[in-house]
Amino acid sequence: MTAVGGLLTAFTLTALAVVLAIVVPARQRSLASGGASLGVGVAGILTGVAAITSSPTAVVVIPVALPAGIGIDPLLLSPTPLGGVFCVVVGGVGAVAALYGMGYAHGPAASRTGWSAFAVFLLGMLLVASAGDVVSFLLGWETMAIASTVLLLADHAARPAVRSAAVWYAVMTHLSFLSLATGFALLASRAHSTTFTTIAAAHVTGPTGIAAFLALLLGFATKAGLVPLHVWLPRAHPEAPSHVSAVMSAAMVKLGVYGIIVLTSTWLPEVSRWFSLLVLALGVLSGAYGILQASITSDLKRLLAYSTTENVGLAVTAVGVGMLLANADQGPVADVALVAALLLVVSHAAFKTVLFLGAGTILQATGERDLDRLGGLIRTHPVTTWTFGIAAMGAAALPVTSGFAAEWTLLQALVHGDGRANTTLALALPVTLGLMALTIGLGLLTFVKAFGTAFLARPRSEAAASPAPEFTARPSSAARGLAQVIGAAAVIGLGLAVGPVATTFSSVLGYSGTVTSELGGLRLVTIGVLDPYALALVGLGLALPVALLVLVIRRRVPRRQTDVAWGCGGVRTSPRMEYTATSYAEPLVRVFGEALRPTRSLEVSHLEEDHVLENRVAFAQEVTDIVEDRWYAPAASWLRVVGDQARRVQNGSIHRYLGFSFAALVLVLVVTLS
Amino acid sequence: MAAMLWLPVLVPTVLGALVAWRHSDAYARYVPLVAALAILGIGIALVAKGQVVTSSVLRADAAASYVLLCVGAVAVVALWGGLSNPPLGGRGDALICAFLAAMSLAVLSDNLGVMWVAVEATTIATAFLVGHAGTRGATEAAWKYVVLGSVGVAIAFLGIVLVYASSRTGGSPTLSWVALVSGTVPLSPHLARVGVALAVLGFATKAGLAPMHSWLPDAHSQAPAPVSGLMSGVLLSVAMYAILRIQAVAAAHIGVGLVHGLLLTFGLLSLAVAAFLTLTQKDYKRLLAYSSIEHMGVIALGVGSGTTLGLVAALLHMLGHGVVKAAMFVLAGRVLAITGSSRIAQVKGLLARRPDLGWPFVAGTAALLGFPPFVTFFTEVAVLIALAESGLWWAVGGAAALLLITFIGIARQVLSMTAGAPEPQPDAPDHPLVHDTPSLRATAPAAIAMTAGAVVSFLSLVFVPVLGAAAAALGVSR
Amino acid sequence: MTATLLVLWQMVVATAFTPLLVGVMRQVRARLEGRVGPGVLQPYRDVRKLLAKEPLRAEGSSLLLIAAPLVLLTSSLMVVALVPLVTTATVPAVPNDLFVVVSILLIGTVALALLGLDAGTAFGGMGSSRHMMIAALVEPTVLMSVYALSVPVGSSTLSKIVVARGADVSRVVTPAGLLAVVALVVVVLAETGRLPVDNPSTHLELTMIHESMILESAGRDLAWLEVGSWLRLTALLGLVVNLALPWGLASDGAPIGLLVAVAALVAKVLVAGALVAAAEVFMAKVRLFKVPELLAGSFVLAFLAVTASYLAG
Amino acid sequence: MNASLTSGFVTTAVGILLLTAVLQTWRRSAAGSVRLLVVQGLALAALVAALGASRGDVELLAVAGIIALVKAGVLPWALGRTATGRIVERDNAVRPAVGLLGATVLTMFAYAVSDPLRGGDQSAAARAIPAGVALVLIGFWILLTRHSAVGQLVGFVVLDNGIAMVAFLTSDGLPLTVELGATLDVLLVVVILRALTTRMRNTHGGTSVDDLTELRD
Repeated sequence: MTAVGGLLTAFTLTALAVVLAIVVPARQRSLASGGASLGVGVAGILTGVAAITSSPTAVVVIPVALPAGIGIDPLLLSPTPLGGVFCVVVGGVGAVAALYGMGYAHGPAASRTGWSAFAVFLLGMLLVASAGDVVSFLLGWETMAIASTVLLLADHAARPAVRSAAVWYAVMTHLSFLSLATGFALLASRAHSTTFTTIAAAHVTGPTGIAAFLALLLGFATKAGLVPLHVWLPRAHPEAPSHVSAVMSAAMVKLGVYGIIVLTSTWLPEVSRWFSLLVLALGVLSGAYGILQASITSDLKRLLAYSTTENVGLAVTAVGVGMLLANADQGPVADVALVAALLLVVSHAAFKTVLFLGAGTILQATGERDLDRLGGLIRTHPVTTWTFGIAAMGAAALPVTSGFAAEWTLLQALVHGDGRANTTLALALPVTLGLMALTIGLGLLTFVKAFGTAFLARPRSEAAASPAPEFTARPSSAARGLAQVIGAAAVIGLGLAVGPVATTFSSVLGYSGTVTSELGGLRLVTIGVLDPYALALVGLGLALPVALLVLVIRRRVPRRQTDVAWGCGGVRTSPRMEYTATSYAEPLVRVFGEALRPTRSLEVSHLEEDHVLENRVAFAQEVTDIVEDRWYAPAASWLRVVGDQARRVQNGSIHRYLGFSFAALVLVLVVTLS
Repeated sequence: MAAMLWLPVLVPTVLGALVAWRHSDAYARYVPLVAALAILGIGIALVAKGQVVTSSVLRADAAASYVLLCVGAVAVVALWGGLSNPPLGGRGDALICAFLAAMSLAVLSDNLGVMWVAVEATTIATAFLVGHAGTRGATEAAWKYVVLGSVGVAIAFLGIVLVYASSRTGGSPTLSWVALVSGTVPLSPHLARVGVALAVLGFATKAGLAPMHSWLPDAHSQAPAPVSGLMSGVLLSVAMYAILRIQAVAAAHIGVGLVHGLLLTFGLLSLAVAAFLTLTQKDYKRLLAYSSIEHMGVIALGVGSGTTLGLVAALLHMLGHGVVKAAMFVLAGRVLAITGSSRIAQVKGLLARRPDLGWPFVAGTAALLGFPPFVTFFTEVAVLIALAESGLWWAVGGAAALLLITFIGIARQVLSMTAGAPEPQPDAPDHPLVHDTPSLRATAPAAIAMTAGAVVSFLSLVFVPVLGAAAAALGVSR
Repeated sequence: MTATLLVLWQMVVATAFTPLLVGVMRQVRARLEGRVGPGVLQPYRDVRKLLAKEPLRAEGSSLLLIAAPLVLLTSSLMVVALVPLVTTATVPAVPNDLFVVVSILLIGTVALALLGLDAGTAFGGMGSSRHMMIAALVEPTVLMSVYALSVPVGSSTLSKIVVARGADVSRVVTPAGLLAVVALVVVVLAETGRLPVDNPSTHLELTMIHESMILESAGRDLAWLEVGSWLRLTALLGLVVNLALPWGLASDGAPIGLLVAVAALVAKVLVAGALVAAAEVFMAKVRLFKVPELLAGSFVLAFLAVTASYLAG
Repeated sequence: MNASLTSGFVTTAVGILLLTAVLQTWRRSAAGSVRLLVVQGLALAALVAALGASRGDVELLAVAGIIALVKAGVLPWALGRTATGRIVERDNAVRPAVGLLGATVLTMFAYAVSDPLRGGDQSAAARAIPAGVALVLIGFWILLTRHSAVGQLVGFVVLDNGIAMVAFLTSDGLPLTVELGATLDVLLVVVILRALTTRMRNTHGGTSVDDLTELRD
């Protein structure tokens, strides 16, 4: 099954999915079209695997009405090994989400447009990952954009917030498209071709190269959701149906990282040497800011969206560290950093999918997204609890999960970069390590909060108290559970099989020898070894005697009484007294006060007859995204003002319009006749 | 075969006369559509034939037959869609037929003078169509349309006169495009320069390029839906086609630096006008009109970039944009019919209330915003690459920024109309001319137009040779 | 194979010795406060009592009440096994890499925090939230200080660092080394819930952090939690002590070496424990929102250690 | 017709044309403007006739006849009813001084700019080309300054006369078909504008162009 075969199957299955979505009646539509989308995902995986294992000679040419050769080369799809990795990521996430969607999609998400857009969305991402030239890359990019915008608009009738989120998303995505188009146009003009291989061979430098680099970086950073340009992410992902936001968070955002990796390593390597600190700063800032916002929000899907910004930030940090070390020509360690970037990408894809699918099940069961109103779901939703728990461990980078292996590799690269050689490294590496450690710590807190308040203790609202059952009679709910289990298995699997996965990535990136695998474990050549199997064995080895000890003691003291929890002596422990997500994050809001700028309002209303006695005290605190308040809100209002001013130009007087024409005539006469 | 050339001009005129005479009977409404189908048929035949066909004044080379095809296609979409709008009456249908005849003559004429007369005739034919509604707004729009349009085209006439005068130095002055382009007729450089510049300036007014664009929003928003669809879709492109003819003459004699300079400035100005005036636009028909200005700006930039790629992209953009814009105006007409007001604020939850109108409207907007699979995506990317190719990096940056602002404006307005829950909206005004109920027959034209807009971008077998020949015919140097 | 046996030996010794360390610390503190004190072996008696007592379950809490203590205990046992206390030898495939050790510690912290949340009381939630905040703020300092120590050695494996520091005395007294050790001391105090960050012996609801999480546990659950926490105290204290005075650790299976290593460990850790206990008598608990400043200070120390080790070479 | 006589005729005709155009910017009443238009039409016809006579080109003479018929006959008839009709429309235009000043400035600009158009030919016709350009600019200026519908119409006709003048001066007039087409188009535009004026009176109750400002953003 060559890459070309995979891509062609993907095309045909997408067409089939669209046809099924339109033709099949509503009841079976999710199963039929979802199955076809699942097929597209699997085709993506096969394409990726084929691209990784063998360098494809054959290409898929997309017929386009514009004649080739006069400035635009023929559109061809020939995934590079690196593209293949992202095809696998997209395919895998797409397949799992489609499987989940078959049981989950309801209402507008399961409409004709919902399912056809989902299949086209997967195809668009595959196109981007396997594009061989500028126009097909942009074609994939925009197909992905339009399909995801349509999917985002699924619940537009239900909630007004969906529309504003869709507008923000569409505008930011178009900003990314236009900056990419500009960057690529400049690049193609210097390389005199739009095919990536020729562009890479042209080694473009000079001012056009720098302008192209910055435009392309802006485009990819916007899609990746790096900090100054992340504003659309926490708005769009919560509003989309859960299986769609899973694909958006786990796969679509990664294509921004793919762009940054390809941009810095193959398209403009010389120019990007100057900007390695910029890329590093973008990554570190996104990591820290993303997880800080995630740790204090109480909306589950918004928390997961911000954690996507954090994980993408970590991946871009890894790329930045790789570039920095390569500049200081510490080759092997730089290779490790880039391998870490790919590991971070793949691991985040795995656990973020499961987290969003879990959030989807919670939303469907209780209709609640706000963690402050959830709780006690461990009793009614065992499968979701286990899968969400494993994925949360992955997100918090605890041992034997994919997150741990990825972050371990990046930390090794950071620690083993020799800073004695030049001062920039001596300062940049420790600062990066410090901020990254803080990010990991806050990530821990965020996911303990998310898992703890959502699943443990007693339900904090009626909706959470009587959730819909996890598995109904219909087979589709089994599909949902199966998707979550597969995702969780992937998180653990990637954690355990980190050796073979890392060696594939190092071969994909073209490094040899720096990363080798030993019976599943990972040996970084000059650094050290991580063997998750051995770690797990040691852990089990110690757990067994403890378990035996417990069994022995249990026989002697069997009874376990259930009693009321401690309530300072009284029986006053109602679920409302439990700690909620907001209160859990209260210490952080205080500690990081100046970074978050919480808005607090305190109204004290006194009694009429006596100004001392207070009648009522109302306290409200709200933490908003300061990047949005400081930059985007003024920009939006500025645009509105400019719009109103500009419309005054067309004030209806025919004399003004004739004046325009007259001025143009006079100007032309002066220009041509003088 | 040569006689066939006269059909696109004669058939509409004869049918127009017939309708004007017996406008009472029932199927008078279908006559303009028949004329449009005739033009489309002949356009396809000419394009398929691939050779240059001439007969006395008319000449159809590759470019002319392609543009005729565009005229036919857009006319069919607009008029077939227009059937579901309130009827225009005998006089209106006759005028539309005259309009189609004038456009065909303008496209096919080899003589620049005759081309000018035909373009002026389009203004005359559409004057009363714009003012058809008879309301205060329609009269005002018609007045401005005629005055500004005629003044602009008069300047173009001055340009053509000077070009004719410049050809006198070679003994036998001529206005025949073939002679002028073949280089056998030497042109005195000064006169030719002024003539070409003024002609481009004049036709730019008819093409709706800024700063001579002010008539377009009023005319296209007040005219009945099929008429504004026709004007926005293809009349602007015919004017741009005239500019391409003039540019070919300039390329043969005095070089295209001046023409491209003008087109680039007009193009960027049009993008700027469209960008800033759609940001907080209150009326959705005017929004579509400004989007036409934006797309003509993109076409001007494509031609102004001076590369073959730019020209090919511009030609393809004419077809892609024309077909979609005509369908959009037809839809806007029907939305106006059911909501009674053309204010954006009055239209809420179109997707939920009338999905048969909402989804084509959203699809059309996606096409206008340059999303794949519509052809506007490929052409806009090609124009950006063409501009970068000829080193105009500032134009690339400027165009990208302005396209973004236009996107913000249009996306926000259209989503405010289509998305969201449908409040209990008082249904159509108490006396709807045509009670608009969702019917396949009414939705078919827009749906077919959108699919055509998408399919065209992938028909490489058909369009690559046609566009290549058209670009060669227009004789772009690089 | 010997390495595994050494590690097992180290774990057994440490587990046996831990209650003694806690007993000594409490006894020193009692004596300094003028109290007789329950005697050095009291912790052993406490554990035996708890194992016999009847476990309770809070209404509405889940299986976590049983699982979390076991996870904490297992992770503490692993940390004790990995950290170079008695021997610098490690299990072949599992080097005691800094990040691996820290993550295993974090598993224990997460288990404890989830236990606090599971009970569904305000105290558990409050303790868990504060505990996680401190763990999050401590993380940078831990990584940074050991990073400072690993720069001269070129590897982040703790045994290699201890061996390298032991071999070359000058490296112990370099400014980078000293700064890093001081930062690590603050970290240990914060991580194990000692004064000035958290008062181990208090039961005042608003001030306790560690105690409030295990409020709902009783019987054998409480026993596992207590032993788990004590083991973490031994492991971290032993690590700091071995980094500060990296001598006396057995690197191979020689029996005499082992005995000397055990003696050295017991001596060093008991002295350090006593010092900590003595210091606690004279310190008051720092207000919760002053703790971040304390940790920020230690982070700056660690950062200076890193730059010092880089620039001073 | 010998050279001196034709150049005499041409210069006088051009003089009249320029004079009538400038006067248009000054006279405000609609009736006065129409009368000036008639004079201008006849002067243009005379100019073409003179050129035709000097070159002995019968076709040109025929064209002159047509121009006389259209410009002096049909046009005023079309405009007549509104101008001399019931209401004499005072044009609330900009002060006459500004109109005159503008016209003079534009004439000077035209003369300064259009040297290259002459192309070194020193004949009377060639020397008159700048006047043609001036007429075009003044026509535009009238459009800019007059605020009544008829005023705008007058401006448009003056503009067209200017273009026709440039056409005949720079070459012996365009091929007959194009010439006829152009004149017919101009005539039709005037008829349409006239119809729109009457409709404007019904809808806007007056033919002042300043009422036409409802369609704005």
